[in-house]
Amino acid sequence: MKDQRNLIYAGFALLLLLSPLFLNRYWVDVLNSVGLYAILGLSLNIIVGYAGMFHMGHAAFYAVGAYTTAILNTTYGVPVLWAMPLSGFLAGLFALIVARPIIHLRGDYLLIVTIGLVEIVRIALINDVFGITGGSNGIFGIDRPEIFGYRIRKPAQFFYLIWAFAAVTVYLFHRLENSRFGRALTYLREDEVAAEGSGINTAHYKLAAFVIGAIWAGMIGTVFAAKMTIVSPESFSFWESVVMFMIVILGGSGSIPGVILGAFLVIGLPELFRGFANARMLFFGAAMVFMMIFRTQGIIPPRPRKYPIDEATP
Amino acid sequence: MEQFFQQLTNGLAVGGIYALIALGYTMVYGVLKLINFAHGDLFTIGSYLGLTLLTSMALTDKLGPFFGILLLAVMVMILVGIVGILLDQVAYRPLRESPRLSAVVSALGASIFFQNTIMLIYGASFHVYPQNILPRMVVNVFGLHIPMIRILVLLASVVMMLALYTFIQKTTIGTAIRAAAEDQGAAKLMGIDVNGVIMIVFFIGPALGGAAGLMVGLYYGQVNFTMGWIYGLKAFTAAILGGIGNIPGAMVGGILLGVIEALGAAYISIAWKDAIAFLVLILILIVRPTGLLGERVAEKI
Amino acid sequence: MSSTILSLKELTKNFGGLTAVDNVSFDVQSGAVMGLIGPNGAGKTTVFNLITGNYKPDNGQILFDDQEITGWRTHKVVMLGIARTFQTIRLFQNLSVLENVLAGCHCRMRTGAFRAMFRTPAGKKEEAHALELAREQLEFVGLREEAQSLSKNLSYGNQRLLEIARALATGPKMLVLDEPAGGMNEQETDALIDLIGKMRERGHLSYGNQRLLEIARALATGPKMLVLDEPAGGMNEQETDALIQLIAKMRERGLTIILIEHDMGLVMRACEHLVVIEYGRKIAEGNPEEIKENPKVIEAYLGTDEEE
Amino acid sequence: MKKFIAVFFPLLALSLLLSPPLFSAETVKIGLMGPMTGPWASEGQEMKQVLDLLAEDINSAGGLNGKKVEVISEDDSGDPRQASLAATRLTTKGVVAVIGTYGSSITEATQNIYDESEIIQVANGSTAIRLTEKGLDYFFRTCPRDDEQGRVAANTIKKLGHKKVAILHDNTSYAKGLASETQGLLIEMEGVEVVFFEAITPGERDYNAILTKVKATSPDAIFFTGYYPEAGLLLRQKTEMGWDVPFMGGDATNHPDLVKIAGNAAAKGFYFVSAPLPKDLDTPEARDFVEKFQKAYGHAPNSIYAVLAGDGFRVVTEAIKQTDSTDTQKIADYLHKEMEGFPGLTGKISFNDKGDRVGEVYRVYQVNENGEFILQP
Repeated sequence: MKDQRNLIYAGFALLLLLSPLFLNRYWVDVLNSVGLYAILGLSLNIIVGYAGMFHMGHAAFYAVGAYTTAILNTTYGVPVLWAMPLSGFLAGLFALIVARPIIHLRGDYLLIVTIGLVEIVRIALINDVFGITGGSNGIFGIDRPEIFGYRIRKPAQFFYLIWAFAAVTVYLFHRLENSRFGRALTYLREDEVAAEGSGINTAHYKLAAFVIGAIWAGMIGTVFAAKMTIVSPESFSFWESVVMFMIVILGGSGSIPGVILGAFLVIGLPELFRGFANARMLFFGAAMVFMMIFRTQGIIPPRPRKYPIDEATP
Repeated sequence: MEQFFQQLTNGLAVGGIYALIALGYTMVYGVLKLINFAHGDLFTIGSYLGLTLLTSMALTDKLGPFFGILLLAVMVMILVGIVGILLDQVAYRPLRESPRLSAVVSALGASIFFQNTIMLIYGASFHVYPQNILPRMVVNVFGLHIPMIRILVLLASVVMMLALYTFIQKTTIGTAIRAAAEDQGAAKLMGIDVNGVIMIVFFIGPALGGAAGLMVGLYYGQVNFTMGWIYGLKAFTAAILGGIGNIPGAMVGGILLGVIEALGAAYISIAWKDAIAFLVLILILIVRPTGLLGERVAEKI
Repeated sequence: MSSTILSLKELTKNFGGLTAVDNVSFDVQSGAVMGLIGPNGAGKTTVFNLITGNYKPDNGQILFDDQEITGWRTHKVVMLGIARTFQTIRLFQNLSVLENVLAGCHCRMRTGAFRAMFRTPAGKKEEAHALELAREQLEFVGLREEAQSLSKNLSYGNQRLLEIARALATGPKMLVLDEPAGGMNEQETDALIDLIGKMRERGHLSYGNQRLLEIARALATGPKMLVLDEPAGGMNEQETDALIQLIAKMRERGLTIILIEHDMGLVMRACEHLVVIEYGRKIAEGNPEEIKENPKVIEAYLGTDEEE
Repeated sequence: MKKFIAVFFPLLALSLLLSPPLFSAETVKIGLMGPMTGPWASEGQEMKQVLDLLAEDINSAGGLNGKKVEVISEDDSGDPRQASLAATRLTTKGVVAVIGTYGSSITEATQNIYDESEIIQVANGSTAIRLTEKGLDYFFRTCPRDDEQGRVAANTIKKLGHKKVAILHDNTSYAKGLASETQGLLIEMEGVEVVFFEAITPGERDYNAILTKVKATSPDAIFFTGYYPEAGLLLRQKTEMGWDVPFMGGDATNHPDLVKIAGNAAAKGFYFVSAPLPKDLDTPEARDFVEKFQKAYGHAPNSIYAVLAGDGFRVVTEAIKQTDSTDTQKIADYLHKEMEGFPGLTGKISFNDKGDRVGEVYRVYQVNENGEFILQP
């Protein structure tokens, strides 16, 4: 069973890798969007999926990263990809500062506070906070990224940039999931009191989950800014956070392949439904409900962690 | 000072409507621990149904404004209540035993579905309630200008909230709802038909939301298919502010949110009004992590 | 000779108007097995929660290993060497037995997010060591065979099943169950409701084994002192015997043990020192023989117990 | 999983089935990018109605240079990311030109995509100045720029003799741009003072708190640069407060629903600046269009931006006709240099080198007691 799954994943990866060769520009660009949201979903998955915290404000961290890149590039002429570490860092720092006082809130109370967070960030961006965000115009004229003097502008070129980032993310997060750190988050999700009673510093891990998720969202903000060449508050609304949230839960909370599939469905389906014209979102909404009903745990729920076989077991 | 009181009445009118919608969130949450993100769209459905019934049946012409609107409200509430029950049966019931967030995503899907259904049926443009159904009087007290209709809206909200509160506290069904909210398992053992209770809750909550939709239509005159999203979010905020699952909390939270918004706009900044409201919410939750009237359950260890 | 490892000084805790723990002081000697007993609601569990940092005392001091730990966060208390089990079972229900034990290893490990992502040699070595340690603990309590099963598949008290089965065996048209959920927590009550509804399959491990697993997890933290809250609750006779042996074995490892228990047989057999509290106050202290004869205790607690 | 597949794949198949089939090469394809869903769906849907009507018109008269015109529309949902996908999709469909879209930041997210694919883009509701300051050769717009409208608005305020003006916008890119332009110009004028300048939150229902605050500054006119739904509510609630201060709006308030929302009584006397409505243009094209639209859809066109999209379509088809070519460079050149005073549905149309529409476009309208929009002399 396990080998079969891995075979499917490998085949899927290969198909994805080759897809720019036989898809047109539009579908490649759809895959780019899917890729961006897959990474966003994976970063949110650390907070929602592993640690089990109700967080519906991830777009706030994404926005910090995208705007950092936009400001660094347009005002200080920093090459786009060089801005990535700082974007990630600032998003992480922002998460550290804002999450600290609210981290002890439980369940739905945390949910509304994170919604409030993303709304406050959006309103701040619209109102041109500190005079650096360009208000509702946003910031425009961001450079395309350059790798070794090679300028990335076509969808197919972005495809490889985005999915390479996704691959690195999957690799690192898979390791994170199967480590002491990943386990600590799982214990936290299962039973906070028992986790604390087993010697796990729950407050620390909650905060760490937020910070790592935010760092990744911030870095992907860089890629988004470079791809769109404009960042504006519309792109970081509460609805964006909801989309990321749906990706995680629909695909399978806590499951890396699940989240990636979730991104394909949540981002891809509205594109597939373009044939329905004005009714496309109606079909999308109905599809969300039905998929959730049929796969109540998410489409690919996480599998238990594997440990080396115990030689004492017969 | 006069401006302060004027703003206070502005905030109360808005808050009354938030409170009415917040009740729907809080009732459903109380029993199912589910945030019904489609609740805002049920509110929109209420305002559209109200418009259709109002214009097609000409009730106010036949029965006069008071009884006409009363009958209209009853019809809208029943219809939206039925939609609520259907919503629960289709989108939530299969998810009772699943992780809580699965139902949240189903609710979001249902919200998208409702919103676009309304758009396809009624069209994307704004719809307008007929004017002058209600008397356009302005009451002048102590130098304040208060349109009569605002007093009526607030009054109607308060009456409905009190009726609900009495229903929940004094009747057998109300007791069953409270029991199911407290502990579903124990309620089952006591012979309470929990599924029946859930159906009642999914009737009353949406019915109140529908009534709020009708009131918004009558009061502000203008409805469109996306309005439920903003009202829904505000009402959810209000429900949390008061302590979700707590019925008086939803009322207090709604009114308070309306007042905070009005005063925030008046004395700090209009453009930052919503951010101020959220900031106040966050500060309140930092101090009182389960809302203003929410129970502070020390976890039993 | 034996030194004091834990010392409670004038500990007081209020919940609203209720004083759950009222000015309680006692010492625990290193290497001892001590029982904390008292009627229901006397405040035993609250004393434990104060020791382990789940609650902060309103007054008084807790010293462990000559260090003041009053008001410390639980994980720090655990780090320092006090591990606990819970009156209401709190396992990570959806994780495997092995992973439950690994939770206990957590505080003796150092791998953080960075080391995990880049899987450094040090991290790998530590992980292997932790797995070995976890398996050792499972071996110790006799659960090694169950390492891979999910902990939620461990069944609830066999006693209660038997009671219901016996009632069913009479072929009734109606079943009247008197307080079948007495002493059960929410999870157990939920399960019981399901059970009454379904009357069907049983799990693999008994309730007693769930208890043992919890103890294994606690042991994995490498504690100097173990705090057990009703370890024999819901256990059958054999399981209780096994527990007594286990307590003795743990003591041989140099552990100090405090336990809350209603099972007087177990308390008398396993403990060498007892503290009795009632209404939040300490009413007696001494060895089992002394306690048995203490009139206050008989009045408050044992008296009613022995009338059975 | 099986159940999921059972649901998912039929859906997929259905959606592919409903996708438009590939067209033959014997058509001229013109794209339309607009918000068909989301909060601005009514605008996008009417844009499509206008273009469908105009294309049918051309086709029934023998087509464009003997070829049929095909309108391919894509939904941008009023969201930059979805807009960029819609734009990329259009570039794969062999369109010569794209009309749209509504909203400056949405348009901006697609400008590079069209430019890199050498496709003409004619925006209809994107008034931000910067869009045409980038030197893009294929970008045009039929709507005037914010600075143009700001100038007309400021002059009108001055002419009406208002001394203390309150300016309200809704923090959208368009409304804020117009508000700042107007404010800048008013400050320079003598004897006019801007006593209030702030943003409301669009999409709400209750603006009493804002109006109460504005009233405290006792302005003698309010200029609101946002959209008609909010303008209608502001008018209505202002009247309910018993406050009869003169009220003026920008071209986003040019929509019949404004009067429906506000009510005739409250809307009476409301001024707005806008490109002229087709009904007010005494040209055969405009008369013809209004008549046909009325016949096809049962009402006059509601949105001025939909009509501007129609103008975008008409200038593109005119250029194709005149150059007898679908070469985008030739079309762009024609639009830049040769098109002069083309009779549009919103007045005469010419473009400058930047792709901006030139000439005096804006007019001043006032609402009369029957709720009709009356062109002011």
